[in-house]
Amino acid sequence: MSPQALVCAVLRREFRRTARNQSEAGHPLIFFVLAVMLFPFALGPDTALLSVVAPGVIWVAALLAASFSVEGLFRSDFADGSLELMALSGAPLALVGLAKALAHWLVAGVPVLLLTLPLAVGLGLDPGVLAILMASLALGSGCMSLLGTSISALTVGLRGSGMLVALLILPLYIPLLIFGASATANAALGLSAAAELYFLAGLLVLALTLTPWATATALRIRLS
Amino acid sequence: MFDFLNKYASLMHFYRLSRRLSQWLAPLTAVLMCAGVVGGLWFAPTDYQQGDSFRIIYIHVPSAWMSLFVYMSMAGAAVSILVWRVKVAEIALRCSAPLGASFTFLALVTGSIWGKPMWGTWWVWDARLTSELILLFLYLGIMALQNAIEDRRVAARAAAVLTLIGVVNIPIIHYSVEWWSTLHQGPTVSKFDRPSIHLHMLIPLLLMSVGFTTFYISALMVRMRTEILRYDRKTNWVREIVTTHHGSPSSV
Amino acid sequence: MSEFLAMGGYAIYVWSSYAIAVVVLGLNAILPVRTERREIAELQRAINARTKHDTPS
Amino acid sequence: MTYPSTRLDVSNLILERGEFVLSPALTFTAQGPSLIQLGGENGAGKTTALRALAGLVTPASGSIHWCRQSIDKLDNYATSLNYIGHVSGLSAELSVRENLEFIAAIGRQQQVRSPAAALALLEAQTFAEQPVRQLSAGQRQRAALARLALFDCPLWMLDEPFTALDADSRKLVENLIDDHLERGGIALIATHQPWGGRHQATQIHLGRQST
Repeated sequence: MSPQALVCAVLRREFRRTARNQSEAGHPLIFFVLAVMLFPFALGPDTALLSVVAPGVIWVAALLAASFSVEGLFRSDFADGSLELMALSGAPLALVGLAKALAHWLVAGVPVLLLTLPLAVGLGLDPGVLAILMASLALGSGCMSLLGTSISALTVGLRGSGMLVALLILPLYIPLLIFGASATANAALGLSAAAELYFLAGLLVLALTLTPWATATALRIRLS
Repeated sequence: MFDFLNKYASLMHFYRLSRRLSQWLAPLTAVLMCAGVVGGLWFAPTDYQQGDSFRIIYIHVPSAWMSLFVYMSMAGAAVSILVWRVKVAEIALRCSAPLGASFTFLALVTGSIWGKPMWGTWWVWDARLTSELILLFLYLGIMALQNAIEDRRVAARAAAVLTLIGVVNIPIIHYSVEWWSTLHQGPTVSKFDRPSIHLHMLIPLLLMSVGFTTFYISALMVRMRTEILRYDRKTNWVREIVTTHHGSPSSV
Repeated sequence: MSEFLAMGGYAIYVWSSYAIAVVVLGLNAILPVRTERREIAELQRAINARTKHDTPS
Repeated sequence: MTYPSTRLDVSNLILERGEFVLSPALTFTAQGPSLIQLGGENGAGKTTALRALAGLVTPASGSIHWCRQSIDKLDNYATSLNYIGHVSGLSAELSVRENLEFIAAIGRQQQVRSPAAALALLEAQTFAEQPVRQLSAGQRQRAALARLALFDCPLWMLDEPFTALDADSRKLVENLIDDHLERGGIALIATHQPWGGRHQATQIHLGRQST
């Protein structure tokens, strides 16, 4: 049973389940668009101001959407016993955690990236800055999914874990927000955003190596 | 080695040890604190730049230092929970979190009070203060997670994992906040570089730092004893302690 | 003595910091001792209750 | 095909859940073909005991050895174990076949039948395409038990396998267990319903005793 086959099996299962109840997968995306759309009503419609604020607004909305969508990742697996089954299947639980994070990124991370395009245009962001924003969000959303999977594994099965996950995860998302927003701010001033993007890539690699262990340990703790 | 650790980390032995420890630790804390405050307020010369407002350093710096020291000792406890399942470490982790949060809060408040005379505003987004603020949220997160799980042993292990995730993130948060504050405010010398420290200024600072540490340990001991009594309340060693106790309070 | 209290004009800041420190550290010293005492009292009550109702098995 | 010599040794196992210590110290040995029935009223810790034997829960004290090796040092213990909890382990949205295909793909145990053949053995192939959400409790239980026919594991641990099963499904499962025992396997069943199979079951009664 090669690791790739295991990851594909988990991914196939996640896609089937998302396809079968699309509405639930859609909620974080609608939330993301709505959260960004509130700002023109708050700050007025002139795009001169909005384009300055847009990167920060889109990053904060992406963070919040990720912290809400990651909460339900293991909830149904924990309830119907398939988490127990995966733990006892002999397959490395860290790899299952990694596959779950990848599934979350594909189901919740990538759509947020795609939705950023129309939203950024709506907020008057010029294309040069948009490219950097997309790059930083791509790296950042990867970290969000990985870190979010570990934290949601820690709180799976607890009542009221919706807010708890957001409360635990947002302080840990702050470095991503700092580097993501400043990358786009630099791009808007014409400066190079390479440094911040390298940092985000570094954080992604760190998350890729450490969070699977944390997810596996957290799942074993919740199952005991 | 682990059986030894587990047997002698048994709660009864720890309870007796902590009683003896508190006997002399609490008065030592009082002495150190008084000496530090007296030294800091009376004997330390006035700072030529900041005048007497620098005396807030004797509260701000020790509590800022303690907020990190407590988190690091919690991380140590977290490792021994996950690797050796030491019960005492589980109770230490649970009781340290509120103390760490108090020190962080104290560092935040005294830091912003100290900043007021220098910059005219109560809160300034200085790198160190902002890192303290995020550290406070990490502490609150650990306490929230522990209260959300009923089974104490599972709660301790979950909080241990969260502590280790946090400990990896603390340097990242600190560095990114430094980057962020220099990005937005320009690379001025950080407002919190201590003034050129005069010997008479340094001694009270050391006294206060050691005093804060002994305060943390003795306050932790009291909290842990309560937790141990509640945890082992059905055992006969607890029954014997409680009946012979006649309610005479143990010193801090 | 009064110019000592004035703290070179920074009296409010210095004394408020020390006051907050006394409050925060004080709470962390007193509250745990009180909960320990209450816990011991509770345990005593529980033990007394159990010994009174214990039917000789 | 009979299993190689299998042996499960459990010595003074004490389990802790929250404030309670479960079951007086549990000690037993299961060797070669043997069926053990864990009895005890609800909440006596049957499920916790089974989860400890499966390696999910770390016991407060005591040791569990599989073929004379302690299970926490043994990394292929999972491949010789087929554990079915009282929760089905099947995702509600997926169909029974899709669930079983996922279990086959992820499991490291030795697969002997295709998911369809395993379902046929449990007479569950008629509702194989229905999502698990629409199944009755008895159908869901049979779909969950299909894992027993899918893999070839010497050690079975079943938590309340007969709940919601009608008479002939129950007979079907009992035969499955008896065939497993005839091939030299070990089965631990947590149930308080009487055992009607051919083999003799040794009873272990778990009583909960708070400290």
